[in-house]
Amino acid sequence: MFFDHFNYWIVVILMMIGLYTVMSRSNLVKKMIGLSLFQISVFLLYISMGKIEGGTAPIVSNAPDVIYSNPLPHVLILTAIVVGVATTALGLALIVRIKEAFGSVDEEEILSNEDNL
Amino acid sequence: MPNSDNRTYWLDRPGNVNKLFYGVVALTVVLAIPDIFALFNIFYDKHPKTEIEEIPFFYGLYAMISMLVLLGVSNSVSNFLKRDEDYYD
Amino acid sequence: MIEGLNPGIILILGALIVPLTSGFIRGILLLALPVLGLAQLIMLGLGSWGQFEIMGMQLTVTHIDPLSRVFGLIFHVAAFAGILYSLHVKDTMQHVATLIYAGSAIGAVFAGDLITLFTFWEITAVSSVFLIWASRTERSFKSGIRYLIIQVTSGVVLLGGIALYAADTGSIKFETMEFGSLATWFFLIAFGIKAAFPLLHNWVQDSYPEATVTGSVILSAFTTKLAIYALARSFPGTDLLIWIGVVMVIFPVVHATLENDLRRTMAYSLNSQQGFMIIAIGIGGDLAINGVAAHATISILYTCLMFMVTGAALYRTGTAKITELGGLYKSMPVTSTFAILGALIIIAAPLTGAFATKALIMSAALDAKMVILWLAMLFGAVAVIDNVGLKIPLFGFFSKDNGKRFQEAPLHMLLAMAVMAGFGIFIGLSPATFFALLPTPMESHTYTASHVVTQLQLIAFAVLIFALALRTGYYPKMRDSITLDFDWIYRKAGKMALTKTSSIVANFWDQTKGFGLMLVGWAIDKAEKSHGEGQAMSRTVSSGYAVSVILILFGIALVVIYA
Amino acid sequence: MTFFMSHAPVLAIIIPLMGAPICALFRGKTAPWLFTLILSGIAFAYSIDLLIAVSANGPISYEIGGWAPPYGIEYVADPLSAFVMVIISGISTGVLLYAKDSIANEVPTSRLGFFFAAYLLALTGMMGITVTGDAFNIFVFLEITSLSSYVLIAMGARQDRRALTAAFQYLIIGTIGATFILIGVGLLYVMTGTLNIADIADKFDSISDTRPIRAAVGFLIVGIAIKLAMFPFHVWLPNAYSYAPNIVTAFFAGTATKVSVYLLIRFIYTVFGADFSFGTVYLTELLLPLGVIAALSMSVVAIFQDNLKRLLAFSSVAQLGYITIAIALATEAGLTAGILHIFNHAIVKTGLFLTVGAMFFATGTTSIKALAGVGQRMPMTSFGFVLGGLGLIGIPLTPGFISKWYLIQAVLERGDYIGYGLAIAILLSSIFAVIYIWRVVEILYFHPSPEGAKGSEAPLSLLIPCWIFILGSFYFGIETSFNVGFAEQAAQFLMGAR
Repeated sequence: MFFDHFNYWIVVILMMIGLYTVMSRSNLVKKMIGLSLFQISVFLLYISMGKIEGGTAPIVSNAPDVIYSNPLPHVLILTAIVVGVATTALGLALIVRIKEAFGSVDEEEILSNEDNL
Repeated sequence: MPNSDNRTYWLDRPGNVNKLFYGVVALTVVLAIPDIFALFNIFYDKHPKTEIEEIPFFYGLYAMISMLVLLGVSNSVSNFLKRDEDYYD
Repeated sequence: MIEGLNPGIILILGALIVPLTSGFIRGILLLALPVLGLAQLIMLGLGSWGQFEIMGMQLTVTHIDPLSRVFGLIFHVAAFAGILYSLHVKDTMQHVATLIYAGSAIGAVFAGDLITLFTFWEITAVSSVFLIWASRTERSFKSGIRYLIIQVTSGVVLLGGIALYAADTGSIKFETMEFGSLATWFFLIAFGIKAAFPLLHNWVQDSYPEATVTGSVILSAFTTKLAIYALARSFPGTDLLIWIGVVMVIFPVVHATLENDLRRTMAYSLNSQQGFMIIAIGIGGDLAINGVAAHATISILYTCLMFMVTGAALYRTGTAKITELGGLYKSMPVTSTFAILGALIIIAAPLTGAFATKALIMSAALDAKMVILWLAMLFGAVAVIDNVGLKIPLFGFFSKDNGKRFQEAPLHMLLAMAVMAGFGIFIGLSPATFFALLPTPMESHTYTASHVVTQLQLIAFAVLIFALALRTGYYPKMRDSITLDFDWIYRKAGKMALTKTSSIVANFWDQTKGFGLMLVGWAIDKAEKSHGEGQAMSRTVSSGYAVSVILILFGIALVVIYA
Repeated sequence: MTFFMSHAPVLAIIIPLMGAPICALFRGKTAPWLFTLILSGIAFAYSIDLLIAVSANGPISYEIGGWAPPYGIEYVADPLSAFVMVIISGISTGVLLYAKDSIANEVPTSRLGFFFAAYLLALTGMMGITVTGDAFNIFVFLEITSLSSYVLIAMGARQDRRALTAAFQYLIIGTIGATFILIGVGLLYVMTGTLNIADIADKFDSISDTRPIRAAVGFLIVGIAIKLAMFPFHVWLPNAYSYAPNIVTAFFAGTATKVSVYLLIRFIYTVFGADFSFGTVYLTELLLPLGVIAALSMSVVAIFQDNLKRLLAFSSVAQLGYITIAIALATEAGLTAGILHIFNHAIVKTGLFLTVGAMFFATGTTSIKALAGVGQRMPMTSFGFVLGGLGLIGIPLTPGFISKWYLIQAVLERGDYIGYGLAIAILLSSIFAVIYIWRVVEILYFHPSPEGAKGSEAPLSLLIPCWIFILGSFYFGIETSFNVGFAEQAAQFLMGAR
């Protein structure tokens, strides 16, 4: 059971690690890392779906009866990866600005700071 | 023109308020006369719509009773209901 | 004139121009608008206009039939006189509010469907509150808030009724309805609030005296009579209304007797007079509905007139309390004359309008063989002789001189009084002319010997007792105080220690109310603790916390979806 | 002209998309703004053309690059998406009319080019979400919108540094939401082998009873609910709206959450189908309580707010509660009410935020206490706010009344106690709305201005667009054939689709 679908289990585990990091860490940089992990787990999910057992890379060849893996999810996930990179970059840029404005990258500290505004 | 008016008004003269009162009494007596006529069915016809109107002086009596009830009730509840002007504030 | 334009809209639109004018021009504009409206009303004649469909419902913006025409006519007269009376006011807000208020009341009268009615209904509520706030005192502000809450509640209930009624019948026509369904109960409560049904009445006595001098004149003319119209239109012949009306006639008179403030006395008396009309609506039938329309007209005339004279006294002396007024007839002879005229109308003396109109309602009751009812109304008629007919002129204007002298009321106020008094007496002199306007044509025998004699008897004997009570000191002493009323329940409950005379019922009431207040207080407290600034529901939470909430909800969603 | 017309669905998206990088090159105060306004106006014109065409001839399908669906990406303009496109581009254009002075006051001139580039991208994304017929494309456009909106919100940092944390928090939560949607789309793809929405919908019934589909439904609903700021997923919204520049708030209040509502309707009614959504997986039972709690609880929160923008933001969450209720009713009447409220709330709330923006422009604050006496100092703006507030409460002659009327009719149509309960909850929430609007009005009008208070009437360049929205809202509250007509058409189309 586990080993049959171990790729999906890895997706789930990675996702949990990512979400847990977002939830539990108050350091904004760590939060961003958690978020990236969460997104990456979804990339893996897509890539896993495209794989067909025994299938080769989807490159046109002249050999008959070749089984190809489905290339579409892989293409899709390229887009998602770009989005993920953009999100991470934007998030990190915001963290830099937050550090400048609040003097901290710790969310708890910033929130207690805000209350005193 | 506050406080500059020293004219004496008719009502201010002593006795005139009494005259007014006796005028009212006289008026009531005059207005009772038609009912007396009506008792003997002369000169004036009441054409009542209900039996109760056939009682002599019904309207006068009822007015008096009503007023007495109203004033009596008012007097009796007055102490209970009256409060200072700023009671609610 | 635009074909079929609801006359009320002329006033409302005109109100929007008022802020752009000033001085003399403004005066002309203000007076011209009701005249224009009246001209529009007369030119339209009877019929329906402005029908269009919206959201699948048939609206009729203007619907004039004989019943609505009577109310529309008197509303225009009252608007004209009220504006004339308030010409000296420099406050733009009051003028605008007056016009919008009067216009929306007129608009509501000519509403052919419930949605239009509701719209104007709410505009009257919102615009009229500004007449109360215009006093610009702390008291009037609070009173205005209470007024607004009650009036808006009436509108909300009306809307609820409309929604149910539309769902029940598929119609939103404003017409005679069979009383009984849940929707009609909603309507009854909504109309009842504005008509000042017993226990729903306190907003009248609470707010009218807090309004400005001119504001109370204008307020007295429209809101309650609009409700009378709405009831007469929708529920004629509903027995329940008879009993509500009886309580309404009798209940306020004691308060009116005890009250020290002239304007509040008027407010109570107005309430009692409303009762006559409610009874007549309950009786139903052509004669009674004629009586409602006729008496509402006269009632507007004399109520406005009395608010005008008491207002003039207030305007000149700064007080409307009996204990502080004295010998006013010496300073303000003309106003005092109008006070007497108004009193004569209100006590239904022969040759005045009320003599003709009250008789319609009384004989409708007798025709229906309701003797007890008739006696109750007769009691109300005697009470009004005491409360308004005698108390206001005598105590307000002819009381013992306290040496203070003031100016006579301004000319435009006197003219306004003359308009009201003139109509009131004209109708009394020539009732047939007026009766021709009523919903159903009828023969009138106003001046029969017996009617004149009995009415005079009623008045004279009441005066006699009044005079005797004064001489013997039996008449309740006027004190600088207020009289508790049912609003005590919602303005004071829980704070007052119960006297030993108060019964277990009152005790129970108090506890229930106290519990209710505690519950409300608790709810507000809880709401503030949980929803207030910086509390759980509105706090800026950390994103980690937010994500946990999301995941928990996701879990719940999955459970639901897999269920 | 035929070229432009026949490519209308894609041109409405491409024009602002292509304009964005160009806009980033512009400098100065006027150029980027004018450029953005023109592009947004063009998109608006195309949307109206589309709506007219769709309403006359039925849905329009457009194949990107000539690749036929289901392999190519298809853009579909049906009554619902065309209607929402008109709302989005219309609000955007209206807000831009107002934007010039307002934004110059809040964002450094050197950044204006970038600001408007991000604005155009946000517009592109939202228009794209509505018009695309491809499930994965939705995700892409969603992220375009989201990323640009994080940037736009963070632009408020010069006024209040908390804009940064608000943007960051929105980024975290928004990314999770978008990723949830991505997972849901992936699962749908696995089960159906297609990404075309119409195609998925066709094949949906045959595989609807499988576990991945149920998981997909869960991920999609929760993901959309996050972007929609449905209670209790709304935590990002109040801060984001409060600290963003005023025109951004006005723009998003009218559009961003509305696009998510569109997505919710699209997935529930078109992809899953009403039978599956409400019969098989009980979405009514899930969404209805959330909607009711939002309408009540968030209105109460709004009562206690000290910041006017925050108050309106919470009010938005409450109003979204109404829409949630309407959608969850699973009837045509409910759906009509929901779609109608998308339009009506958009125009009213944008108008309100614009008046608040004008107050901020003149006084430099949106704290309610500090705005005391503004009624005297800025009569036109304040009166606009009052009229907008009436619309929010739902006084007749305002659009708020129209949608509330439809909503109450729709809940009463249920005919059971839940229906009556919902009607009471809606009325109760309206009363709360009276209270929170009244609280503001009272302070604006009846409290004296603080000593040495700044501010006189806002300039006409701000006032006129405000009043366009306010008067427009009254227009649509009285002459309802446009909004009610198209909402009904869209609802009929969606209910008839399956």
